[in-house]
Amino acid sequence: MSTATAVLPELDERPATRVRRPSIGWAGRIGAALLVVIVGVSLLAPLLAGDPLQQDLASILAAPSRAHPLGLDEVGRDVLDRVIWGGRTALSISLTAALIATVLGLALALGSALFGGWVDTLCSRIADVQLAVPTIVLAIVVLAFVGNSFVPIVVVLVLGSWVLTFRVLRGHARTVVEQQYIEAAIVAGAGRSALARRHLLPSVAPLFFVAFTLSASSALMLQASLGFLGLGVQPPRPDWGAMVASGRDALSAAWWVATAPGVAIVLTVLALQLFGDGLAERYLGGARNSEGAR
Amino acid sequence: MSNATASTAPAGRPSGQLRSPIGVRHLVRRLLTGLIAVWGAITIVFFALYSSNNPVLLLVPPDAPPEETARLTRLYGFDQPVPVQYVKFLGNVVTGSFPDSLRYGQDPLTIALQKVPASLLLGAASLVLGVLVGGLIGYVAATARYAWLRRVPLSIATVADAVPTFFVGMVLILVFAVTLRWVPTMGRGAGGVTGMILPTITLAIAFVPAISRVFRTALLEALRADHVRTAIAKGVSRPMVALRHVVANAVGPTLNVVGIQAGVLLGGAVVTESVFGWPGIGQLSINAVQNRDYPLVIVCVLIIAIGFVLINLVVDVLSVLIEPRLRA
Amino acid sequence: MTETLHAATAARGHRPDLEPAPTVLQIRELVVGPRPQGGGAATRNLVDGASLVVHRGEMVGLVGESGSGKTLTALAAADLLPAALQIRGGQVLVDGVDVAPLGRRAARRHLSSSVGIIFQNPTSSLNPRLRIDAQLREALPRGTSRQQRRELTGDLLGQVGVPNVVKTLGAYPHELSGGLNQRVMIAIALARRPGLLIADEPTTALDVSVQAQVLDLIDQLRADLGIGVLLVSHDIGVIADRTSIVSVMSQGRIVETGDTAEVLRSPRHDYTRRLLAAVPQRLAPLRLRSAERDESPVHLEITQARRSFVVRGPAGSRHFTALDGVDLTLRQGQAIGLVGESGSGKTTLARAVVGLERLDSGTIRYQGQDPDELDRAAHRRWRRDVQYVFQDPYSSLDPRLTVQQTLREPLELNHSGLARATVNRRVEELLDEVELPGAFRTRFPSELSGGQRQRVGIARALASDPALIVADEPVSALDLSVQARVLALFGRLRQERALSFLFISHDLTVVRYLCEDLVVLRRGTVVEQGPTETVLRQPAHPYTRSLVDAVPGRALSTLPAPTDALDGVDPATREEGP
Amino acid sequence: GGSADQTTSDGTTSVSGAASEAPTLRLGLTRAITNVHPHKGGSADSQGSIIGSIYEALTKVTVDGEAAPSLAAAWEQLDDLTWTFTIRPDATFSDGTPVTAQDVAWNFEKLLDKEYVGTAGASLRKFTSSVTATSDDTVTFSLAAPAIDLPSRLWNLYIVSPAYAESGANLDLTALGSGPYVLDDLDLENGARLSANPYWTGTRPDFDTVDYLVLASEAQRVAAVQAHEVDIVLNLAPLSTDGLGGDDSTVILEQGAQPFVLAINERKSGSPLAEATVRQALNYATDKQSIIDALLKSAVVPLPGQVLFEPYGEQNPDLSAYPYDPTKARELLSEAGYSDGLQLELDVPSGTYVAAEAAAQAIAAQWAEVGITLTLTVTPFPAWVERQQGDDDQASDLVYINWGGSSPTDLNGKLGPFTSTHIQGHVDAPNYDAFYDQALKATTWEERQTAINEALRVYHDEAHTVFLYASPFTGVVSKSVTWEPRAFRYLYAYEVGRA
Ligand SMILES: Nc1ncnc2c1ncn2[C@@H]1O[C@H](COP(=O)(O)OP(=O)(O)OP(=O)(O)O)[C@@H](O)[C@H]1O
Ligand SMILES: Nc1ncnc2c1ncn2[C@@H]1O[C@H](COP(=O)(O)OP(=O)(O)OP(=O)(O)O)[C@@H](O)[C@H]1O
Ligand SMILES: [Mg+2]
Ligand SMILES: [Mg+2]
Repeated sequence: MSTATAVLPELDERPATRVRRPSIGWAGRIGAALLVVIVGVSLLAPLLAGDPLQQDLASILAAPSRAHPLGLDEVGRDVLDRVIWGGRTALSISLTAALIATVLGLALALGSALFGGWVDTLCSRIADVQLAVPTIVLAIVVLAFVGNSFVPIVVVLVLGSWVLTFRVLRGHARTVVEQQYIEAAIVAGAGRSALARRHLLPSVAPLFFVAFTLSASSALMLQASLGFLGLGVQPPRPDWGAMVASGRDALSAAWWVATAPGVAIVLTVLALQLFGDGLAERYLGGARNSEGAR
Repeated sequence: MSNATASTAPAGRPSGQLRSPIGVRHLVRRLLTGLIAVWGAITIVFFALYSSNNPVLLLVPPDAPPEETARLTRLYGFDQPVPVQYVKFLGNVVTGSFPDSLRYGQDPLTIALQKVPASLLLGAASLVLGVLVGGLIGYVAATARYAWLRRVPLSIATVADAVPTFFVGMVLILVFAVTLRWVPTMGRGAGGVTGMILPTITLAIAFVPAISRVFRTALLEALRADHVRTAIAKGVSRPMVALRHVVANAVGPTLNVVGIQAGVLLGGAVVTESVFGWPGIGQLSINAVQNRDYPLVIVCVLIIAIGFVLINLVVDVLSVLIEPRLRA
Repeated sequence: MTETLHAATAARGHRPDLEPAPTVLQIRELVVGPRPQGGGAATRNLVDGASLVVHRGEMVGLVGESGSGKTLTALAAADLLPAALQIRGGQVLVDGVDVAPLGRRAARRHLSSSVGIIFQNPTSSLNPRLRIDAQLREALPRGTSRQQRRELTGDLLGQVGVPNVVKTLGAYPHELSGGLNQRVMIAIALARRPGLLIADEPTTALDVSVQAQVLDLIDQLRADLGIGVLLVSHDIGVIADRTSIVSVMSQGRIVETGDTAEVLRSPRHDYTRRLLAAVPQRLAPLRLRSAERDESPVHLEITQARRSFVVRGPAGSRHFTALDGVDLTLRQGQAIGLVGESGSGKTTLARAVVGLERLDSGTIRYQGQDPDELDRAAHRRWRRDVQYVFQDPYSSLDPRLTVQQTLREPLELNHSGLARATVNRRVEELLDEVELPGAFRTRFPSELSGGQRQRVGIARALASDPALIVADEPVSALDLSVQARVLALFGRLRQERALSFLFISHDLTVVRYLCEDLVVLRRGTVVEQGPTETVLRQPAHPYTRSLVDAVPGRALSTLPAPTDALDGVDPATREEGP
Repeated sequence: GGSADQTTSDGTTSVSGAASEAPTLRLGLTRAITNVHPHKGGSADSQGSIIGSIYEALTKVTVDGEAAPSLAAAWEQLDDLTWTFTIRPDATFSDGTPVTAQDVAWNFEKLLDKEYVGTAGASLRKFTSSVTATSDDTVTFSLAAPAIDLPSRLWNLYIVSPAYAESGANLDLTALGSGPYVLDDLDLENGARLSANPYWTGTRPDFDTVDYLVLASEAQRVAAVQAHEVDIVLNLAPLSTDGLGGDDSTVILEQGAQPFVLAINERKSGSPLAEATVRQALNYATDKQSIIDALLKSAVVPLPGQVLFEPYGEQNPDLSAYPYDPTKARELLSEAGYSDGLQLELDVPSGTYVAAEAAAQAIAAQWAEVGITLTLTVTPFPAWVERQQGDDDQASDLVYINWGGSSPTDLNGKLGPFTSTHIQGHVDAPNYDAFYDQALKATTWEERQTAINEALRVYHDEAHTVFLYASPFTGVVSKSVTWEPRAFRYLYAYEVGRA
């Protein structure tokens, strides 16, 4: 046995170690914690908060007190109760919309990546169309003319946020499709469905959650804006955007009425964004940081 | 690969001479996809509008007899089948001749176009402000020597990203117009230039976060690029390295995002303009929707969509201008 | 033989008989490590006490495996370490001046006028946004007048042998070839008339023929201008051909330094010996079936294969012909090596053979049949029979699948009736066949080294029990030593299984080892084919000749060949999992 | 000249501090301007105020609600069906041409034309046969039905220069009238700029230039007042006025001229609201007073069981408000077979009426106590109009609305909307319709009042609407100007003086 053969194995490269993914970071953790609190409080609203419709016309716009930590609104309802219940409205609408939007975006992205050609062109054109009209404009038009109840609002939010998922997932799915391991799988005998099942879906799954969180945050923001413009859910059902709008009239006399729901919007959107950014950092090295780069 | 490109490199010309920066065919292709987007946009709006009621009811005076409604419906063509109306409508779009605005009683295009300069002014001002502030934050976040300086401004921008435009506008008005009385509450009237300040800031805040994030990432990428090392090795001075080799190379990706943010800009303009009563196309479109002024709504959406397409076209051309690699 | 070597080294500037020329670079006990981050404990040093001297007019080689710290040493010498790293100890003297105490600005000024540096990837080392002219001007010494600058840039390009100076000045880097860009980089490095040129793998990213030209240029500049050159390379052939002194680096240390010829002839350090053993130039060719070659049935027949691509750019699209009427016949059990410069269409052809690429015209018949015309069952059989091994062991494995999931895929897809236990047994067998321990089953690609990944790739190709393996540069992404082991694996597979091979490589020495026949491709057409030895000894086509001439390591072939370098690679000595 | 008498400042807008020499008067409008067409009517809160400042009608309505001379210096009723109006001799359009009787007749000819775009003539057509110029300065009205209050029915039929109108000018956006101001600049979304009419022969208004600013949301109005960006703004929510006023401005918080009701859709198929008992129950279930006290700062009174009330209307003294009596309401509901409760829908036009959304939510809460579930739909005014003007089944069950005349004697405006034939109404009140018609065509004031009383009684007894309260009349007036508040909310620039 020659010297060469004896030493070869040792040379065979550095020790391989399990590569650790970066964590979601402290900001991501803050977002996650905040989100848990917000979702938890919303879920437990019936236990934590009183009746959000209970009026006390005798003491409208009362300042924050021990009994009403965030004061009373313009018809004497407890602002804290309404903010808590408003969380249910906001989350149920925006999470539903985000879920539908992300699933839709995922389906179209996978279709685009797998079939390419005209399927891809068609989907991308539709996305272009969506981008060319700012969602808020589209939403205003549709809601003003079709009416604003749960379903149209969700539809509008879906229209407004599927493109985000589509673009991110399509970009990612296309790079995956261009990876050699996809070709390797083809050579190994995989058809389209096997490719999607075995390689594409697992690889876009983490991104799906990133897109979901970020879609939820944009849906929530949009939903709040619609509520503010009077195109959200109907009163007296508590809605953060609408609460800000009605509180705005009495802003200088009773700042808490508009501020409390406003802060709730900011915190929730922020929580979703931080969490989403954290996930993105972990799985993508920052999806939003390169938004539009592709 | 590199050999292949080398063989197709343009024939020798002295440096400094102008080359056509972007192919006409490329421009035309972009324009065509843009037109498709515009067509899709107005089609959506058309069907949203026509799936609802008969807008003529608005024009009918309260004590008018039912025949009046029928007469006006015929007059405005709302009695025809939707496909016919749609074809007619597309014809209108192509020829630029729309039915009169229900509210203004005149060509909606003229009315909407009158509002464009105000919107452009606001948009341009906030774009400049947003790009400057966003760029500064991104730059600091990527390069500052102190960790707090790298983090704090970017964190503020991140939080600002979570604040809805209407809330920003509301708080700014309360603080700076009502309480401090530094600037007017409204975007026009006695305010003059000062009236622009709050809407400009509000709108700028809507996209500062995105710009700063992307600029930061692009800068970090540019900083890592091999050619920066070359420049340092050459003995180029620090400021020149930063400017010519780092910042200049980070502008391209950022510009792309500005294009995508155009949608945010236009959408934010709608909210901002109506919060501040800024006499632009955004305010006009909301009012047109609220007044159910169908022709005007369509024209507003058309103009906004075209604006988006044009902004992206400009971004496209600019990218090619500053990014020689994109030239063939 | 020794004489010739000495003559060669003398010509390269080493003058043992004269007073030593002044040193331009002196590295003493250099230690480089990560910058401490927020008070964290000191981490592993990446360069750990390296010493090195470069004299004026001398070319010094720095060789070593990937990750051994060559680049960091070179960067440290020019004070260009990445921000995360710092010099932790030792001294760097450039032109006799210790730069450390100078202070940032003064050090920069000193270094920029006394050190020129060029890097591995010339195109990315140039600013994509600036014309060559602007980038050259920046490199000129401060205080050069406008007029002078205009002249000097042209002169510099002329000096580095750029053919069309005016055109090049006005071009952007992406419009130039890699070779041309590397010349520009050299011009930039020379702009301040430095005494030292650091060249970090200056030719690795370039085509073989271009490689030789660039190295010739550096050598010539060294001789003409009398500058000292530190040439970093992992290519022993390049080092042997070009340098007079060589330092061998391993795991952050310089393990051996000396006269190049001396070191190559009688390596003292273990590591150097191993390095030399893996050099493909020194592998004896496999000779398997030359005798009965012509009688075997035709396995694969390619006739008049044509393929062109539409290349889209902002300025419009144009056609690029990648395959321009290729004919090729592969017989059962034959191994054909496919060589050619970059872009000649090798990969396109290989992909067409396995059905990943469509032809515009022409046919590819496998066992006399066009796969496109097969019925379902036959198509499946074809799919199983023809397998592919990819160049890049990193991107050809799904990072989310473990080794066994990857290997199961073809088994499950192609033999859908297989019992789970059978599948698992087959996976074990496959791992065994490619000399990987069974414990690797549960590893993810990220936990494997490049060579190990490539083995998984080969095992995957073997899983369907193929008859033809198309391998596209399967070893070019690997380190020399790893490359040798994977080549040995291929050799063994050829011996043990009746496999036909279409083996693509830009490295003639690799092909020479594995394939008895050679096809030379150029711009999509076959310019020459025949038995490997014949083609390499007496290339008929000038293009083939230029390819053969450009292969570095001529000096190595004069060394005594360790004929049995790979014959006895023993599966038992394979690495163990942690 | 009718408009010559400048109102003097009363206690509410007394002088305080140095008079502002600001050249421009800034008046806030509450709604975006629809158009400035002289023949399309117009809300007091937007273009109505502008049009009235740049055009003249034959008559005008004084702050006290009397019809007064404007373009017509005098008028005379020749018989039940014939009236003559004499044009003011010095009346001049703002381009310098005199206003002639022919010009006036041309305007009325247009208004009486069924095909004409100007819709303000619709009610005129019901009782007018023709209007002709009988001399250079008189026009003669030939009526189809008696109209004893004809002068007060003409106050908002403005006279535009025929030459200008026929020159192809877009009267929606431009104007040429004979009023004290001319229109310089118009932005329907944001406001208008007016300047003094150089040919105006009446008393010169105090301000040469006037900015009408559209402040379409409560928040905008409040902020504009706080930032001193307007001299007068009306229609603030009573609660918002809390922090306002003080050294430099005066708050108006009074009872307005129009009634708030919940209009009932009685004609929806299968609607429980077809039954009078149910409608009465709704009236009993509504605690008007507590809403007034909480949301309207006690500035108004509950409607006295009718849609007219003193001092702005011919109130029927025999009627009084439905008391708040939830027990009675529940009894009536179970009597009608709805003891298990009732689902109803209430449309609230958004951003239109002060405190409307809050009040609607309060009512929803009150009705919930008698078992009525009230679903609110808040929509922009035009969307609401569209729905309301649709057919019976599509319109909402109930609508929060402020229907009322624009002047004290405007019977058509005050009672018309409550008839069964009104395009926005969906009641089934034939008895009321008949009495209303009698009142319109009455030839004597007594006859007219009797008919009105009967109509109001029927409406009350059959509970054709949910009577709420009088509308609040609110605003803030800067102390640098003088203005005598008009409960009908018209904000004519020429009525504002410098303090
Ligand atoms: N910026 C950095 N931060 C941390 N570690 C680094 C950095 N750059 C390089 N290293 C590590 O330092 C070691 C030496 O790297 P170096 O680039 O000098 O190797 P090399 O000998 O040039 O290898 P190759 O032949 O692959 O270029 C490697 O293990 C590498 O991972
Ligand atoms: N999908 C494609 N689209 C456009 N051009 C392509 C495509 N695939 C290959 N080409 C071009 O065809 C030519 C031949 O490519 P190919 O990859 O076959 O070359 P190669 O001989 O394998 O080169 P290398 O040694 O660099 O791998 C190249 O110029 C390449 O740019
Ligand atoms: Mg290296
Ligand atoms: Mg290749």
